[in-house]
Amino acid sequence: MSPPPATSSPPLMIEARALGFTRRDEDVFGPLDFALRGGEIGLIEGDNGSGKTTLLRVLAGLLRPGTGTVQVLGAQPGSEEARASTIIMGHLLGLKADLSALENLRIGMGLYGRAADANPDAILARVGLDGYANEAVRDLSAGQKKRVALARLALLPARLWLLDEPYANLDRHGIALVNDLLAQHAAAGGAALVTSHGAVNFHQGVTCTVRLAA
Amino acid sequence: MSPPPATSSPPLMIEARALGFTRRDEDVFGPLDFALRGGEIGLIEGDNGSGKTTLLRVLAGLLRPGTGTVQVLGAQPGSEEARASTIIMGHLLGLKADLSALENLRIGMGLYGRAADANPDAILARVGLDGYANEAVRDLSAGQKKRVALARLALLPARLWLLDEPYANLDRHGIALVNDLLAQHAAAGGAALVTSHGAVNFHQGVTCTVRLAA
Amino acid sequence: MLPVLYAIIVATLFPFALGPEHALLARIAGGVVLVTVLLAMLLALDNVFRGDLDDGALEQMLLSPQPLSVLLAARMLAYWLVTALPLLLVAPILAYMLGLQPAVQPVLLLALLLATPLLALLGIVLTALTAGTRRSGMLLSLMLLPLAVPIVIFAAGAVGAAQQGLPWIAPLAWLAAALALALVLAPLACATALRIALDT
Amino acid sequence: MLPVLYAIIVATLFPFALGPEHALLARIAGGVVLVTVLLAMLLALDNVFRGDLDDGALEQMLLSPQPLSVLLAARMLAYWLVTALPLLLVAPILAYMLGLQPAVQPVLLLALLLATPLLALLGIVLTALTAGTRRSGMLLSLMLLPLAVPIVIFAAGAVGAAQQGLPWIAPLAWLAAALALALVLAPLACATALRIALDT
Amino acid sequence: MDRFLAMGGFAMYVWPAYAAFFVILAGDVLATVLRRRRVLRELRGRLARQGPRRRPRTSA
Amino acid sequence: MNAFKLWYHKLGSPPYFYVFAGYIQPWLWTIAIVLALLGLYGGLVLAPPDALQGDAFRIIFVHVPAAWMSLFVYGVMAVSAFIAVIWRPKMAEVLAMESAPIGAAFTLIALITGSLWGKPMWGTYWTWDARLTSELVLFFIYLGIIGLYHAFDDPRQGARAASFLAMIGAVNLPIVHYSVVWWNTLHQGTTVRYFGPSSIAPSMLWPLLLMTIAAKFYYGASLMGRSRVALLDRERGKDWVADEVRGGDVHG
Ligand code: HEM
Ligand SMILES: Nc1ncnc2c1ncn2[C@@H]1O[C@H](COP(=O)(O)OP(=O)(O)OP(=O)(O)O)[C@@H](O)[C@H]1O
Ligand SMILES: Nc1ncnc2c1ncn2[C@@H]1O[C@H](COP(=O)(O)OP(=O)(O)OP(=O)(O)O)[C@@H](O)[C@H]1O
Ligand SMILES: [Mg+2]
Ligand SMILES: [Mg+2]
Repeated sequence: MSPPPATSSPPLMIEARALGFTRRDEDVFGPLDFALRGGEIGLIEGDNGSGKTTLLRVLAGLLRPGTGTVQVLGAQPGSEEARASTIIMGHLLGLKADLSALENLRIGMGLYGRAADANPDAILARVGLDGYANEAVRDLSAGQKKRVALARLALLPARLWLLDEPYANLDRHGIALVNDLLAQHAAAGGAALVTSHGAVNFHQGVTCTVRLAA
Repeated sequence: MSPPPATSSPPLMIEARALGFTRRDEDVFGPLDFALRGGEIGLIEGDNGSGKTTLLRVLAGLLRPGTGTVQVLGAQPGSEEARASTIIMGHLLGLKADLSALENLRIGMGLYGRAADANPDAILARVGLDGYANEAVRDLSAGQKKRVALARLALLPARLWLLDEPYANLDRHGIALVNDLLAQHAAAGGAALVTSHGAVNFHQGVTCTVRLAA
Repeated sequence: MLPVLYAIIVATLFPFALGPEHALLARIAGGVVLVTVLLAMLLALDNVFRGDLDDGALEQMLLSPQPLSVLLAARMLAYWLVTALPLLLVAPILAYMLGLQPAVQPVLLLALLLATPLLALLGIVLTALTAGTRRSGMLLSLMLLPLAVPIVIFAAGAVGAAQQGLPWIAPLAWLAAALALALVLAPLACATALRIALDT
Repeated sequence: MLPVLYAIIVATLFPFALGPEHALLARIAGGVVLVTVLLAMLLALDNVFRGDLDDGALEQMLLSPQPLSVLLAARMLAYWLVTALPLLLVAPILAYMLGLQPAVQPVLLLALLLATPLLALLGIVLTALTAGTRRSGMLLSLMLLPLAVPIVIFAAGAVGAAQQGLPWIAPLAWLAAALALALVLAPLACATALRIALDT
Repeated sequence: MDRFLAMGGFAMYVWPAYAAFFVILAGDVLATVLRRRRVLRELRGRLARQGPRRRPRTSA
Repeated sequence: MNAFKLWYHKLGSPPYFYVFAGYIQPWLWTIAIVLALLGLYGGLVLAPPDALQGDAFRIIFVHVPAAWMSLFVYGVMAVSAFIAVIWRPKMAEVLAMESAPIGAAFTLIALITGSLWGKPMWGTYWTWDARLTSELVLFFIYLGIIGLYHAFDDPRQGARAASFLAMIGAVNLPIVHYSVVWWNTLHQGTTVRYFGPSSIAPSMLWPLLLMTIAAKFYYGASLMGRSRVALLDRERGKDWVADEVRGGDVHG
């Protein structure tokens, strides 16, 4: 699966120039330059502790960049405009354990809006959670929880996805599912930045790789 | 790496006969028969939600088996004898976030004892956490936390390891490290039961595979 | 539901600790009910953001395109409806059981009606500030209680005045003014506090 | 450390809520200090197992080869040393601030010295019971407070008797007997409770 | 009859007491009936879906 | 003896108990209702007004049965809880847990009717008398048990944990019962000795006894109904439940 042919130049989703982050005056990741356009999928590679999670949190606006500049959808990360079309999936999935899978999706829609053609039930079926719509998330297995988070991703209208280790805890079907969702998202003009340790069968359409040194 | 040549027959670590588990009278996993001896490494394969975590928790004695029988080191799972030589590493690592890596290892030794030649500092270096001994676990990355848990595993005298997705969140070196630790553990006569989705380069010396149907 | 039970039980402990002397209990009934309701709300408050923080939902909220102050105002309203409203319903019963004069009941109720939303607003701003820390339980009480003191003083002042047959309007008017101010400022302060707590 | 501050602040709220009438405060000082210390311990108690449960450390403890009752006895001792001991140190100060007669101070201290470990033992058994659940905060108060009532009654009985110049040995002797019994039974009960709560 | 209802001037204590007795017990019964309906509805749903619930992929 | 043992074991099996409970439930209901109607007639109509209390004494016919039941149900619950913790039969867990709400209901009734009686007798709805307070504490203990039971995901785990709590809370029973004796001198108008068992007029005694027995049968009936539902819920994977649901015999 390759990125869709660019008719005009697709919009710039992320643009980082000499972006760096320091914590208590220690460099976490060095100066990075990269850009991500609509329809592209970027991969962040790096060993444990090299700063992948930190980078995603900077892009989401949860941490302030240390050095350099970064723009997300033409605005400051974390600004109103940027938040309107960004969604991050981190190590913590942000699901309410006491609520059912369906209720969690509804909360997501309440917060972020809903993609045009999205239907919670259909999406739950797509991620392989047919019979689990009304099960409390607390009672799902690790992989099933991840799938709920993926379903939420597919349901929301965000154009930029920041995914921290989306493949962890998923089985083969789950990994294929993530790649499917990514391909579909890119085909629709969205962009995604994904961290991974490279040990899994990664999505084929990667157009940009950011390497972090440990 | 193949299992060490059995001089006499190595001791039986786990023996399950028609083992099943039901939750609210619904089957979680079907009747299983398998045995694991010292020096062997078993692999539990299954899709998300097929009951891998549940099986490990039954073997550790945290859940009571529903049907069939199971013996761990010749005793009931969870009995004094079984607990003396079993250690489980689950989705929750059991590390105190406010304490440093080293302090967490010390707690582990206080609870479970310490392997003969074990040295916390050396083991932390081995898992790639040289400079992090006095860092609070809260401030480590996801993979670094996992490595602390691996260090604890290597430090303790338990002969049976129950590892739930030990490869998740680890980079290539981390995966090699897990395989190394497993090989060394098996060579020393220990046994391990490992869950995995099979998407990663799994340790070569697997002698027994348990498959769970979703 | 549970904060209510907590308040009932704490209020029940006092007669045990002090002995069932009617005049004494009646004298302190207003104050004990006030303090008890305050403590019950405080306990519940800690769970509001603690849960959201632990499972990452707070981050999702922060990053959503909805204006943060609106989200937080909704959260405050929900919190007040779920914890304070039931407390307001049992407070008169507790006060009766402790022997408060019936004439003072409306004043107590009015004082609570003004004091609880004020506390909720204050508490949520502070909880937002402690959101970045992990040990927020005690810390929150520590920050909230000193700030709650003026609220308690005014509320108790009104109840005490009513118990002695004095005019009790003035302290309640102050509470009402503070509440009006807080209703406007708290959502903004809360949004700011959350940003401060979660940024580096 | 924090429970102490909490107790100080709650005890400080009372003069505000009741008005600074010396005789009245002196009369209720003993009871208020008792209730306050109890509440502070309760708040801290919830964190004892909650944290261990959330990060999986409780499971590690359960599965370790050490006998569970020994581990739990150690946990109880640590809990008492960290929360109750500092509270015992400030309790006389709080009582003094509220105006308790100096002659009653030793009785109050003795009562707390017997009541707090008893509460700690009871509390830990109950916390162990809630270990399998996720929503233990309020539930714990609901379970603990009714069972704590006898402890409060006896402790307050002794203090009250001393305040009136009556003999105060008998209630304290009861507390001491209960404590001796609890010291033997609690670790066993606690281990049983943990097994029940975490088993299937 | 009016005299009976007046309860010698204690009507406002006696009748609420009897009301409390019967209303609370009726609530107990009602709670059971409602719970029974809910449980049966759930069970029928499960049976209608045929087979164990925990097999999403095979049932698709 | 052997027959008894067999019967005991049969009753311990959920499907058998389900059928058994369904069979005796209508009888329990009938007896409870008939006795209650007789008792109400005797108490409200036949019994003459009391010399001291006028008609207010008629509260006794709901207050005392409910107050006694609040203790009796706890006793039954504590015994099944003990069995549930030690020997772990499913039925004991179910009976203990389904008793708790019924006991809480009776306790609440005793509290409400008692305070309604207290106003004309003592001039206040509530005082901190030992009997009253210990009954209030009993109510909280019931609530704690129910709350703990529902805090668990797995009903069996929850039942066992709550049973353990019920055993600990049983220390309150003697306190409630003997409070009037132990604290006799401290508090006013202690209720048990107010009449003295022998001084109750027969016209008052027999309706009281009828109401008391009716309350016991009500407890039995309600417990059977609750247990049947709980069994259906807990044994949802079992064939007998499927048969029961399909068989259409699912009324009442
Ligand atoms: C809220 C107020 C009250 C509560 C909570 C309460 C509670 C109880 C309880 C728990 C019992 C059963 C004691 C036992 O079996 O050991 C009882 C029995 C009784 N109560 Fe009350 N009571 C209250 C008010 C009253 C009042 C105001 C009266 C009448 C003046 C009264 C009259 C009685 C009588 C006659 C009995 C039966 C005594 C016996 O065991 O022979 N109660 N009450
Ligand atoms: N809250 C924190 N406080 C201080 N240091 C931190 C904090 N979080 C992470 N670090 C440190 O910052 C570095 C980068 O961490 P980060 O979580 O970004 O790594 P990562 O690339 O996501 O690793 P992993 O693959 O293990 O998830 C690590 O060395 C880590 O120890
Ligand atoms: N606490 C629970 N209560 C009820 N059901 C549960 C609970 N935990 C797990 N389950 C269910 O039991 C089944 C097996 O779960 P388990 O966690 O063992 O799966 P797993 O094989 O470890 O999956 P994964 O690969 O996603 O970790 C799942 O269908 C899950 O929904
Ligand atoms: Mg990371
Ligand atoms: Mg799992």
